Amino acid sequence: MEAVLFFVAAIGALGGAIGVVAMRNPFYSVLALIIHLFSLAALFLLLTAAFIAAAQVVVYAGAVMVLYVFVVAYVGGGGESAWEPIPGQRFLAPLLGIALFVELSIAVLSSALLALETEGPDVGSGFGNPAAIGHLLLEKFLVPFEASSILLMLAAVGAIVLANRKREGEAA
Amino acid sequence: MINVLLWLPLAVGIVGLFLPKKVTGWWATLGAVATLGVAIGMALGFDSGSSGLQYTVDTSWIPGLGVDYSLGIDGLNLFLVLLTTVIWVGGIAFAAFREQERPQLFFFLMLIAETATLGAFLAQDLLLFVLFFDLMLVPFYFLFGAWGHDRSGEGGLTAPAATLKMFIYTLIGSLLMLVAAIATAILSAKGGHLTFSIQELQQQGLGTGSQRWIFWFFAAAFLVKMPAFLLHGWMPDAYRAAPLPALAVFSGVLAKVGAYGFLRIVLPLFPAATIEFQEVLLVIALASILYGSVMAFTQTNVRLIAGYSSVAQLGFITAGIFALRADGADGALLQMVNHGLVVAPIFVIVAILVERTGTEDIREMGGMALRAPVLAALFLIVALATLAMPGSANFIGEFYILNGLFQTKIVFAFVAISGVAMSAYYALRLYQGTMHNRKPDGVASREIGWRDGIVLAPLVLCILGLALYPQLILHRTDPSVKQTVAIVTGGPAPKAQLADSEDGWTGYAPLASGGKP
Amino acid sequence: MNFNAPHIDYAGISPIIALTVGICVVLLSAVFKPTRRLAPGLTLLTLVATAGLLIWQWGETKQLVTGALRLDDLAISISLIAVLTAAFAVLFSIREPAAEEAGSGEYHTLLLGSVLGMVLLSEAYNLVSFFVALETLSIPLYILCATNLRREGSLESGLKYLIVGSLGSATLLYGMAFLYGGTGSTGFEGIAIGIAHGGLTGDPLIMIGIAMAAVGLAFKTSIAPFHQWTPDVYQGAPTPITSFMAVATKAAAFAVFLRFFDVALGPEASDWQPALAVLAAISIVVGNVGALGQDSLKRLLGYSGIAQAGYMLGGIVVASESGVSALVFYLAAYAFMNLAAFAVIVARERETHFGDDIRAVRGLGAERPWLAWPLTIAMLALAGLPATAGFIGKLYLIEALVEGDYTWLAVFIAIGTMISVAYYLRVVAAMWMGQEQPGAVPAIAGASPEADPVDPEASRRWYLVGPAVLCAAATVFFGVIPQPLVDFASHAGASLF
Amino acid sequence: MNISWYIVLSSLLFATGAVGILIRRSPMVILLCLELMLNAGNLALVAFSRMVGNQEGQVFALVVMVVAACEVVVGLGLIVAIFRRKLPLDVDDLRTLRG
Amino acid sequence: MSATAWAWLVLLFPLLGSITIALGFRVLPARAAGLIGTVAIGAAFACGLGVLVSLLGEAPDARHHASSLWDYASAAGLDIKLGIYVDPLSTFMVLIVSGVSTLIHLYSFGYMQSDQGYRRFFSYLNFFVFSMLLLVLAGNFVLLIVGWAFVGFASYALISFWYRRTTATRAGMKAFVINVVGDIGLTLAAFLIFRELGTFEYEDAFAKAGQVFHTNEWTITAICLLLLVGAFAKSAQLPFHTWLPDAMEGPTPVSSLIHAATMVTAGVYLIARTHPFFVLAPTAADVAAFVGLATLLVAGTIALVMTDLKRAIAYSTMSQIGYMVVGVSIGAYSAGMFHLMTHAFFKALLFMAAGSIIAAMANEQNMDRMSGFGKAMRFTSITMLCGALALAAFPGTSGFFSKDEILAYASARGGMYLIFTVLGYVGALLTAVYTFRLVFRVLPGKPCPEAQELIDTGHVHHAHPFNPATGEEEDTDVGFPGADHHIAEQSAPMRVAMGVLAFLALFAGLVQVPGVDETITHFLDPVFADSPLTQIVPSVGASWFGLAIGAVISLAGIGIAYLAYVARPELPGKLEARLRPLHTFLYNKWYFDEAIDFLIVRPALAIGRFANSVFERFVVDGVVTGTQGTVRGGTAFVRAVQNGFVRSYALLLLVGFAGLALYFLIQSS
Repeated sequence: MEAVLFFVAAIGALGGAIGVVAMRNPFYSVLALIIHLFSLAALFLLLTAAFIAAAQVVVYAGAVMVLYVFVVAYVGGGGESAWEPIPGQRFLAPLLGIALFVELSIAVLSSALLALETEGPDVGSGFGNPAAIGHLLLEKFLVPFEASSILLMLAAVGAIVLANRKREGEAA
Repeated sequence: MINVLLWLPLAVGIVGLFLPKKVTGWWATLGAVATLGVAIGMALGFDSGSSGLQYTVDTSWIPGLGVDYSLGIDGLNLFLVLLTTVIWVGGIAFAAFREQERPQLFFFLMLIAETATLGAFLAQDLLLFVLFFDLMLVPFYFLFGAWGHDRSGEGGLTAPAATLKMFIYTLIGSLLMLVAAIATAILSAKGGHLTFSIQELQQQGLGTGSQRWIFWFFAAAFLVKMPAFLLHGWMPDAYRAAPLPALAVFSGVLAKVGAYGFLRIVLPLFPAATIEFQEVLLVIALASILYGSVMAFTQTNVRLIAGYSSVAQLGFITAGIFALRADGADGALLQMVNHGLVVAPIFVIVAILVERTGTEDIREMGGMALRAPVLAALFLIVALATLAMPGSANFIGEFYILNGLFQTKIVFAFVAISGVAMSAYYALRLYQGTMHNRKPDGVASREIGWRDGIVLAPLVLCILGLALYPQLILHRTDPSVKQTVAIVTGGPAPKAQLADSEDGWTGYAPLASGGKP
Repeated sequence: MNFNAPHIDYAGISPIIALTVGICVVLLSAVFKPTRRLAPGLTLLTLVATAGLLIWQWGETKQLVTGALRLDDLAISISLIAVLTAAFAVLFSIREPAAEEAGSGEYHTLLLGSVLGMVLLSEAYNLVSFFVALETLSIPLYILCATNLRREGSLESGLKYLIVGSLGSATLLYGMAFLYGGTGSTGFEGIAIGIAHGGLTGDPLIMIGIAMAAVGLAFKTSIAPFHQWTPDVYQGAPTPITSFMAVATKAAAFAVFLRFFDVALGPEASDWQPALAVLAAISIVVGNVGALGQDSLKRLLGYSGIAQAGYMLGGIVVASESGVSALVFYLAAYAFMNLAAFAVIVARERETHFGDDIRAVRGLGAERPWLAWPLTIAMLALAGLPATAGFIGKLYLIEALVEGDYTWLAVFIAIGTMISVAYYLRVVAAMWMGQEQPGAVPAIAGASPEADPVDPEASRRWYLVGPAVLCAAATVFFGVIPQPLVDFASHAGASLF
Repeated sequence: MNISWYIVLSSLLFATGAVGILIRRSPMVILLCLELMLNAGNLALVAFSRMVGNQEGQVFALVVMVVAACEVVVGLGLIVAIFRRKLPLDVDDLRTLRG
Repeated sequence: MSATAWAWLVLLFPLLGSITIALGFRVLPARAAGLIGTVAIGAAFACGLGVLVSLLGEAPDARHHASSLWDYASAAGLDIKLGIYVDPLSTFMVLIVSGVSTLIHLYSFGYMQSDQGYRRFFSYLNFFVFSMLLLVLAGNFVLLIVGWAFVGFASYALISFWYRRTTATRAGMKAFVINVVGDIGLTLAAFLIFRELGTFEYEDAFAKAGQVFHTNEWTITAICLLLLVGAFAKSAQLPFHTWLPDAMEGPTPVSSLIHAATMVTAGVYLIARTHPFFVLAPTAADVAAFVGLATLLVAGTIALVMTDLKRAIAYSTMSQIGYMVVGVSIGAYSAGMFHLMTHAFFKALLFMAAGSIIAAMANEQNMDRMSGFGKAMRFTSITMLCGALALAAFPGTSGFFSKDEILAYASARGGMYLIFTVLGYVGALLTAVYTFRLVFRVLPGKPCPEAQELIDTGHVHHAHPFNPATGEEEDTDVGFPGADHHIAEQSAPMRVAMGVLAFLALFAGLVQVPGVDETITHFLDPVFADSPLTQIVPSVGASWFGLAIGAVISLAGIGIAYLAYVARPELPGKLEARLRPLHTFLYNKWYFDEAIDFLIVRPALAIGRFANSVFERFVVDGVVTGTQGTVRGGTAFVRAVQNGFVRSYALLLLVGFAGLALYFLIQSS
């Protein structure tokens, strides 16, 4: 049962990812990413990370993707020409991708870490539920938590700076 | 006292920056003379008997890195310090008598250069030495580059380009030397107390294995500075570009720092390697002698004749040092002073000649002697000293060098001495070509004015004085030199009066192998 | 379920608090028109306060907020460098078109944000805060690079930096994931213990994690072959930001580089040392070789920065206390040299119509000695010539390297320096010797030569000449009397282990 | 399912994202690919956190989401700015800085 | 006053003279300069006599003193003092040198009167005398080398006295360089001596030599051969002689003083001085003797065909020195020194006469254009005749006794040394012939135009000044040979000098007549007493027999000359035509110059040019350009990779990552 779910989700995630890369039109890429994100959320659930899965769906597939859609709509998602200006890029990129994948997999599979071959220890029901995460966030990871809030604010400021209409940014 | 000697020029230079154009020259000259005065004062107070350091200053500078600010004078550097101060007075005075553009800066740089050079001679801390050794170069980069002759017109390099070449060339050596110096300290500290003090390092000793490569790093720095054969690539361009007053001090003194480095650092710190590579260095020295001489008598540019002759002379000096005998080293030291005393006036005279002939090509000069007998006479004396005319101190220098070489490596001596014959040829060629033969049209044969006179005369007087009494130097260098050489050859540090003892002449033949472990 | 708040050492995090407050204040000041002009002042105030608090904490060594951060002299020294640089950057930004473009308030907010990121990064002691801090540092910079919206180069540099930078951090993150997976801990010490006691030394999982972490950090410190963003971004970004990036980013990144590799990955040292050494050598070569014949001064400094990073990496390679000290010393010296240089570049950029092209400084020696001397000193110091802090820095590094049995890398540094002289002195020659052959006008937005002089008076502005002279003086001072700085650095080094 | 499956999957996703960055030229898509890579990281984190049985990895993943969001925001902001400047939305056409 | 004190004074006066004249070149009136110079040397001669007197006041075997002023260069075991050594030999030389010099100064006082650079001339000349005296008085080898080089320099300065003549400067350079070669020989010898004996002092060295070396050991032989290099270079013996003829570019007084009377005999002095070494190295001694013999003959043959008056005399000088070298090397020390003395007299005289004539010919030195000066210049021709007779060893003249004494000794020593006797007489014949060839060419016959002008007007002929060697016009600023120099007839000082010398040339021989009075032998005996060779003494009878043969030969020679150049003047032409190749061979001086030029000069210059054009550019600069090239290449590459495509940056980044990962995977156990 679980295996089935895993494979379905995995295929979804992978398909989504490939879709993102392959789609000529940015708009479709965004949609592909959304699929990817949802299947990823499923995987998170399988890994008993309920809260993360939820956040994934809400924050990502929700907010962020909406933002994407808006921007794509704003700048108009014209597909890009197939012409490749950088010699060898087309050829090297996939090779490199494969190389990376192989290296990473080797690292994982040849690792002496036995736990990798398990499904992980049985964890209590509370594992990964909002309360647990919340505890960690407000105790152990207070600083990163605060920092990321500031980071969000800075990003917002940045967005304002960059996309601000009032200055003659567009006059040029 | 020694601090005054070292920093006075710099101080004067900084003050000079803020003086009006007119007076800076004189102010600088004054400063140089004052420095000379200090130096002479110290020379008078110098205890000629002892072989140890005198006037020592030793305070910790960067304790964190084990670097000390330690200076001192002994037989090895006493006269080089004097030489430096003398030559600088000459060079600065000569420049002061002429119009310079941006004079404040010019003299400021000249004086920095003096401080740096003195520092290199006085430093008793390995790293301090390296520091000053590198620092010496910087002012000359500006002097040559900014006040030099742009030869891009006649298909040569621009002054900055030529100078850059020199700079990088010499930097190769000195950077490797920096690494080597640090390696020396760390390796010989063996995890213990890290110090760069030359004396202590000498006590600690260094493994033969590491001595090998460190030796070459230092040798590279010094040989480039001299310059020695195959490493002299920077010399022709730089010499052509350089402004003559600066060039006079440059080739008069800076080249010696390299040779001095061998005596001060390489021999005491890397005795085993020194013995191991003695022949190699001698071969380089001989190559420099022969090559320099041959080049010198085919050159037509008067600067380069002098330049290549220096290559040959430094070859002699190196040979003397690496004879690894007290007499050879004594001669080398004496010869450093002599060469400084002759080559500086030569460049001054060249400057004067160029003013009169408007060319640097010896073929377009000549016939100057008739209307300028004094100039001719001075030049003649200098030329004869250059070719080590017996009766000059240079002769004694070369005599000692070659004797040292002869007693250890007779074959090398025979080859080296052929350089003497060649030097006779190119020195006379330089003299005759400018002073004798027909006077080409357009050459203004004019007597030198009192200005140049008072620049040249003292230098020539020094030459004559030493010619009469070279003992003045030998007597004071001998104890320190003996000690240094003894370190290498493993002989006991000999007594000062060994000269008189019956069998003193047998000297100290280098041990077949080993030296210090 | 009870919530027990973590113990917070407010003294320890006071600098961070100060910065945060500052950010808010400056941001608010941007809201109301009358207070807008105050932004630079407020920023400086914040920075001064931060610096003060940092100095107050000097000598402390403690973990903050349940081990998320570690306050020690290394962190403080690096933070000080960052704050100092930021302060100068603020001065350079006065009358900077980019700042007006972006709005002074926002501009300075972002600057402070980046500083905050740096302070956090230099203190980061677990993976999460490490990652967040890194992003807090980078994201504002992405924006700041692009702030000069008028210039295409600025936007381009921003985008390039964003893309490549995110790629770098993604890689880093992935590496962190592996390390976390291998050791089951996010704390640096936890990782170290996990590796050492989990019998994982040399385990592929860990190794690949290290590789990815190395890539991410090497990217931030612009080590070849992860350097390529550097020249472009340096050239494209507004010059004050370039100066800030060139120094502060490097400092902070190196701080965490040190901490992460020497503490968390300490057990694996013998494995990553050679790799990093090779990287260092490559960057030394690439940086110096690439800088030759560059006409854009900013670009030239970018490449030289790559080479310098190579030198500094040596301090990590040896994984020893003296290495850390040497690195910190060099960073401090590097800050002075670069700031002096950039001050002059900013001034000339605004005064002449050559932008940052080398022709902008030709003949400077004669007409503007007060700018020429600092630039000259900066160049000589970068070339590592004696009587400057640069020389002592190199000396310190080489000493550490030789001690750590990496003499060959020391020789590499020597050779690199030799090459570097060629381009550093080219600038000097342009200033004093005026023989510089006019290069082709670089038709690049980074130094758009047709850009009109913004401020003909720039060469007399106190906020440009002052820093230039100050930094040059410091460079010389610490070249002649280095001991204070050496102590500073050795404290930092001692505090890490 | 063994954890290693998840990790291998995540590395596959990581590689895909990398390839995407290398071959796509629209800045938006490149941003998406960055998202892919970060998500791959997240998957790895969560998987590992399951494996080692502590939730730090999950928290980390949460933070990463935030960061990713920030990058997206900034990236999109840049894209808009570029668009406003009437510059082509193609990273290959932004190469005035080189050499 | 002690002998050494006198000796120091001997050195002092010329030096003072030289310096005074040099420094006062602006203030001193010309005459004063000449006066000072002459007086200074006169004083030196007086002090020389002082030395002699105080020596004679002592027991013969106590007649040697060393004295030193200060440590010249004593360090590291070398002990070099500024010291002199006085003994009969050095005294003898001092007397000859200072005596002849005085006369020649007197001569120059008149001769050079109207020359530019009159003061310079006397300053140089005084300096030369000082150097020569230093050479003979030196107490150790280092100082000897110093004197050796000083005379070399003085001769250089005086040869290229008219320094705007390229020929003069070139000749000077040649002389100097060859002399330096000689110095080098001496220096090496000194090193070897120091190495073996540990001292540079004469006395110690000679004392130790006996104990340290056994006969013909290679070291001592080497020492002697190296000494000989020095001696030959200075004394113009084969193959180092080529500079001497060219040296005639100098003013005639110079030729007569340096290149006839004094400097060139230094080699002879050296051999005599170091005879203890040569005694230990008979081989080397024989080498010396044979070289001397060869020189004697070669030079004699060349002198037969030279048409240049001064050069002809120069070659005869070479051959006469050959005799001396033979003498001192085979053991006839006092005979050799005796010949040195007499030769100094008559050869100086001959040059003076020649100078006078050349002045009359207005710088024309070609004998073929001279004739009839017998009538034109009575005094000159008489003195010249005296000199010629002495040179040709006419019975009773000084040359007659001195030359034959050497040959007599040779025959007395017997064995292979008879060769020297025989060939020596052959040389004597040659000598007589070429000497009187000169005489008969110049003096008798119908006066040539210049001579005629002199007879008619009493004024010296003035020609348009040009350099006969190159044909280029003289640069009259500095002066040139015969530039209205004076002739004996018109200048009292010259007449005095020549008169005295003529007298000496004729009668100086009488101080050393075999069996009658052997003053010189007796005086020098203490010096050479230690040499076994002095035991060989030709019997009085044998000596007189030798003298008889000598007389016959010399008369015969003169006869031949008379026959060829007066009785049947066409004869030489015929001979020349008959023996064309031989003549050209001799006329080109046996092609020595060409050989040296080909073997040494050209190669050296060729190497220089190669080094300059090829090596310097391609090797030395090649290193630079090569590295520059690689660096430039690197720059090009880096900047090519930096292509501005963000995606290729990403690519490189990931490639780097892949590489790094690969490394770590390999590392991982």
